[in-house]
Amino acid sequence: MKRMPQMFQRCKDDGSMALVCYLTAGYPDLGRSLEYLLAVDRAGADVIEIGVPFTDPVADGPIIQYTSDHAIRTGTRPNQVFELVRCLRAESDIPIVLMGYYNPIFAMGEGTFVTRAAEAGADGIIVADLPLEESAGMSRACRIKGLDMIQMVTRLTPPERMIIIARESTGYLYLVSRTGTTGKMTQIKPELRQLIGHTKHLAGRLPVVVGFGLSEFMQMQDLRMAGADGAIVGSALLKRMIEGVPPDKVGNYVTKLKQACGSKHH
Amino acid sequence: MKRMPQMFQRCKDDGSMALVCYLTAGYPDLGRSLEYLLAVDRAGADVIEIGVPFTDPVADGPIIQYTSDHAIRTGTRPNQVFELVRCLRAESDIPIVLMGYYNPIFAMGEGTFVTRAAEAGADGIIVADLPLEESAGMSRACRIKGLDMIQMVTRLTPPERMIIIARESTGYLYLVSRTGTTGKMTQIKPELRQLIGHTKHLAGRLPVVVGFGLSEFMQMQDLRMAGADGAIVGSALLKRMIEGVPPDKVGNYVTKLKQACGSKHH
Amino acid sequence: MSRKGRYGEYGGQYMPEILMPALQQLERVYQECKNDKLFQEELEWYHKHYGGRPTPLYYAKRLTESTGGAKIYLKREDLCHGGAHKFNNVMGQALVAKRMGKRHIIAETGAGQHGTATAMAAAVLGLEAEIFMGAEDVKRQKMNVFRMKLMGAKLHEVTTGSCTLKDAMNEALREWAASVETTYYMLGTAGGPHPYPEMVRDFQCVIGNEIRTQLKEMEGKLPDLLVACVGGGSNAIGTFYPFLKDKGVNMLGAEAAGYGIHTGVHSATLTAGTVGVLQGCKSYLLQDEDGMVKPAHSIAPGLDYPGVGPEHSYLKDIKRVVYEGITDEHALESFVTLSRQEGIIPALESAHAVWAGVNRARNMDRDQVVVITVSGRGDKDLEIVHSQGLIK
Amino acid sequence: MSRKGRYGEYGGQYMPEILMPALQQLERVYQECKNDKLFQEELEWYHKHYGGRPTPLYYAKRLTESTGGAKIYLKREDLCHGGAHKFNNVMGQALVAKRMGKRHIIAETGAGQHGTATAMAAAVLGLEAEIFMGAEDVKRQKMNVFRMKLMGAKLHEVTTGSCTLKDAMNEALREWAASVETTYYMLGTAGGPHPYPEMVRDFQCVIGNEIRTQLKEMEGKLPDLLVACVGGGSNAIGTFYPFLKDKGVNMLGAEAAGYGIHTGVHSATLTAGTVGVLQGCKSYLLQDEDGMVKPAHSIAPGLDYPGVGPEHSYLKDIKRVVYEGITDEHALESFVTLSRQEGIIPALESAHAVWAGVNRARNMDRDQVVVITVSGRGDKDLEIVHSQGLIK
Ligand SMILES: Cc1ncc(COP(=O)(O)O)c(C=O)c1O
Ligand SMILES: Cc1ncc(COP(=O)(O)O)c(C=O)c1O
Repeated sequence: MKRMPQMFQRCKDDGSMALVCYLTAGYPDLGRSLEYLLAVDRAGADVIEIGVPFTDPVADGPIIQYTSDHAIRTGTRPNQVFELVRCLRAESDIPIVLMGYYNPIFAMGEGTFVTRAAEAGADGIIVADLPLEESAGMSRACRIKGLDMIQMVTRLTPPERMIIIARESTGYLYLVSRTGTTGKMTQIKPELRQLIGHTKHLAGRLPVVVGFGLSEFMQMQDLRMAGADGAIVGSALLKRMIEGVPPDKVGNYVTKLKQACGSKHH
Repeated sequence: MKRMPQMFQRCKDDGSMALVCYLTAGYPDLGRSLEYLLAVDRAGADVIEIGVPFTDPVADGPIIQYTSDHAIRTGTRPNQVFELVRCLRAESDIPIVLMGYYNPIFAMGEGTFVTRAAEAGADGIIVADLPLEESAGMSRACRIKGLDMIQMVTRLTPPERMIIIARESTGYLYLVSRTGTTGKMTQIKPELRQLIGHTKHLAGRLPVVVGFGLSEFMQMQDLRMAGADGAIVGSALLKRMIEGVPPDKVGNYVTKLKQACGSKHH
Repeated sequence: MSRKGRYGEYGGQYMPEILMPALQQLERVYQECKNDKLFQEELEWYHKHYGGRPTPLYYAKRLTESTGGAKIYLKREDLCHGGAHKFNNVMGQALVAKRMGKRHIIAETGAGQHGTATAMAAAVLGLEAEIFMGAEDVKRQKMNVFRMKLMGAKLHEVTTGSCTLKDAMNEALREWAASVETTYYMLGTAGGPHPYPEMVRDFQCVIGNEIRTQLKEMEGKLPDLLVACVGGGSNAIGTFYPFLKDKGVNMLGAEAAGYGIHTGVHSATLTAGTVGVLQGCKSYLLQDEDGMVKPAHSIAPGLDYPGVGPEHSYLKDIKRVVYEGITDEHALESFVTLSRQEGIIPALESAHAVWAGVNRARNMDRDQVVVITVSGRGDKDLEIVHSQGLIK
Repeated sequence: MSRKGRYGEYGGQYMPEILMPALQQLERVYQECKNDKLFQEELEWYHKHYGGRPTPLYYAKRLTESTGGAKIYLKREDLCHGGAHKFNNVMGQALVAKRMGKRHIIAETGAGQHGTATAMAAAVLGLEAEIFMGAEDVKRQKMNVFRMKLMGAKLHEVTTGSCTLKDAMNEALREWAASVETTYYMLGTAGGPHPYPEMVRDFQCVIGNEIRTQLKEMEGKLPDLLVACVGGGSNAIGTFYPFLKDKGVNMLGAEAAGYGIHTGVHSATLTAGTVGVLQGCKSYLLQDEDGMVKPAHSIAPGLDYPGVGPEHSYLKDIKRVVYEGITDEHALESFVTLSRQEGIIPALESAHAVWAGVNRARNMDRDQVVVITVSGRGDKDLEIVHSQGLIK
């Protein structure tokens, strides 16, 4: 069995929710980026999403934009990201998902990009600006190489569309938990609880992972209660990195988050 | 006989050309203005033109504009000008001509202005912005009070118009010697010599006085040779006053100019 | 008009003799132009293809609704090429100059509006323009100076007197006197000596003529009230003149009351001035009892002039037009209101008319129509309004 | 168009899922508007009465004579209300927003042109506008910021990234994602995700449609060459589109070659770019081999963008339109030439088209006709040109 379903199965067995940690590749530089990734992995993350920096990340908030710009300036391009994946893969068996924008993929060629990602040891790909209508090519390339092509849905996605997207998505379904973009916090409100239930229902057996704006421990518990299969934390980690918090301390924070996800080990 | 024709007769007898001196009333102030007028009179001027300051002297050059603005600021209004005339008249029998713009006259009323000018002892009036077409009222008022209403002609005035203007003008005919306005020097060119001859011819018995931009002694002699009955000097005197040249020195300059006009006394 | 170049007692040709032949020549040539179909066609061609005429007559729905009275229409002279009604005048006069064979045009300018318009008209006809501008104004109006130079005009910086408009005008008249045979003097408003008031009025009448046609089409009737701002009076006379004979059409000229008439700091010539003679014509003007001309003030550079065109003096005396002073403050208020409610930033000059017009419209019936001439656009005034600190 | 929202391989809807329902709604409503006579009539009303349309097609006699070749006509979008063709787009979109019941409009702006146009359209329809503008641009473009505020728009100063256009656009898209149900996103050019390129093109086609009618009247024929500048490409597509099927009509798009294509400092997307995906659509763009978008440069603020509308990429590939890079230096030269010879100060953007058009006209026959679209007026660019020190 592949790493992704295994991981979800393990969490299920645990009675916990998967913790998905997002870090921008190459921030603050390639070497330290790897240190942070390893620390997050060791601290208990269940999935690692590695952000592929792009000059114009329209779907991301200021924190991810800042780290992306920084990483680009210090030379992080897709090939460097693959190298990072390779290094992480050498140390760990955690599911690795690349998250980025379409233009660098298009520039390299969808096939080449997916092949290299797979060879480096990635398990899946998310493309923030590639909605259903534009993702046929990437889906096919991923299928050929055995990578998950993870799609997104939001509270504005109509039910019929959500069913189709869930059918197209593999690995998990990425549920954007608020109307805005990444990086801003939000309270878990009754509507979100309903949204998760509704999405779970339409997604069938595909795990539903909730993202955008999460950082509070309380939120994790609420999400688990609402039935989410996973929660994504990104800006909250990057914010600490920007503030200079070292890898082990970021790891501690991840451990606590994972505990809030209901890990048996807490 | 009146002062003006007497003066021209005297010059004729002398074999000289009349020297008309223009000073702005009230420059640098009312008291000193009188001192300069008396000095110029004593130095040999044949006619004194007293400029009535106006805020918008469109027909005058920068020097006269400067002295007018200054005089207005120090309180020189038409009534003060009349007072100045009265003081000068008390000391001298020289023909006095008021030269100004129409608006202050209009403000006082043409009749009142002319009456007061006459009472103060003036002999004539020139209004720089009152062409033939607009001067009927002033002409009438002057005629009633026995003042000369002196009109202007220029090298652009067509012959028929010049004949009419000369007929309307009394005292003398003011020939603008160049196309521009007062205050700039010019060489006496052959065309000016022709213009003077032409004007003399059309003016009949009325004396022709040439003005605007004169200051060189050579010019005076040339004008006399060309047949002019008089020459007007204004900006050249005011320029010296602005430079701080005292009344007696300005007087010396006037004396030299009069000599250049061909006075027997040189 | 009682006699040539007169409007009642107003008007005339109070100019130095040296300029009289030029004025008479201009009068003659202009009369020819007026009656020459080819001239009129050429002017119309430039109106349509170069100037953007006809300018729209715009029903200002939101302004009307927020006012709650008569329907308010705006005559959009702000859409003329160059940004103001000045276009109508300079284009007409430049064609007259060309016909006279005078390739050198001079003009005075204060804030630079008439100067840039003159430079533009000279450029398109291939004439030379020389703009007289006071050194103080040159300093204050850098961008307008640049605009003129860009369009090939020569700048003549005037350093006499107060180094502002009045001195620039004196200097320009001197220059005209010095080169009158080859030079055309382009006057900027319906003032000065005959034939300028008549000629400029005729060239501006395109405003009123268009209003008549356009309103007929839209409302099927004549306006109940016409409103325009009055500096020298050219856009106002152009708006009013074609309707003078229409008894039912009321007219309102908005002058600049500056800080308020009672303060004495204003440009409300007709409302608060007395009759006199300035720069070529008899008319109302701001002067003291000795006939000395008083400085004018308005927040609108184009209204900041102590005189006014003679025909307005006549229309005031015969009560055909009512003139009203609008303060700087009210003009600013309308500047903001029109920008906000209609997305039209009016010239500060025009904002005077807007205030006056809206104020009247408020007390009129809903089936009545007020037409306000927006003489120009306000881009030129942004710095002035900005410095007032109204908008943070 | 091979499939919905596609021009050959170009176009598409490369947007986050969160915005897809809004784009689909927009697409639906826009199709309704397109076929709704009442909508089209209302738009036409605003064109005519508010915007000053039709804008003139002006035969530039002096420019033609000094060039010595084809007859040069200028399409005068500089006379539109607001001073540029932007009017056509914002007015159309604002009416669409109103129809959708969205009273809150957001827009990004760089130098402030699209921001002020948006503020204007919002003002006249009584909608709220919120303009996203980089903090650096806010500092550089004080007067445009003031203009927007004056017309009641809210300024959203963006302090992320380089604090310029790109960051403003990112932030505006974020804001749109956060409030998409109540907010209308007003895109400034014929780019971005479907249906924007199609919708903006349709709104700008009034330019080409008017050229067709006007030239027919004046010359009795179609133009031999159409020329327009290409930033995002809206004024150019509006000029070209109505003639695409007319074989004899050649078309030339003038891009910004900045310091020169060889220097790499330019915005010549079509001439020197490669295919990629940026801000919603597939098109040519300036990028490195890793797909990172490169900064653009042009002396013309409105051309300073690394992408271009997708339809132009298609028209380039099928060779229906030729695209050419014009340097800053040549644009400046035409800026001065047109000002001097015709009294028309063009926008720096438009000056690119003027240079390209005049250059072609020189080698064409005297009975041929070149139409150059003057997309806007140059008053906004005076400071930039002034700082170049060309005119003393
Ligand atoms: C926009 C605008 N409106 C009005 C005026 C006032 O002139 P007039 O009263 O001659 O129309 C000016 C003068 O510069 C102006 O620029
Ligand atoms: C006057 C002017 N022309 C052209 C452009 C370029 O835009 P587009 O290529 O979409 O017409 C702009 C953009 O701001 C502009 O302001």
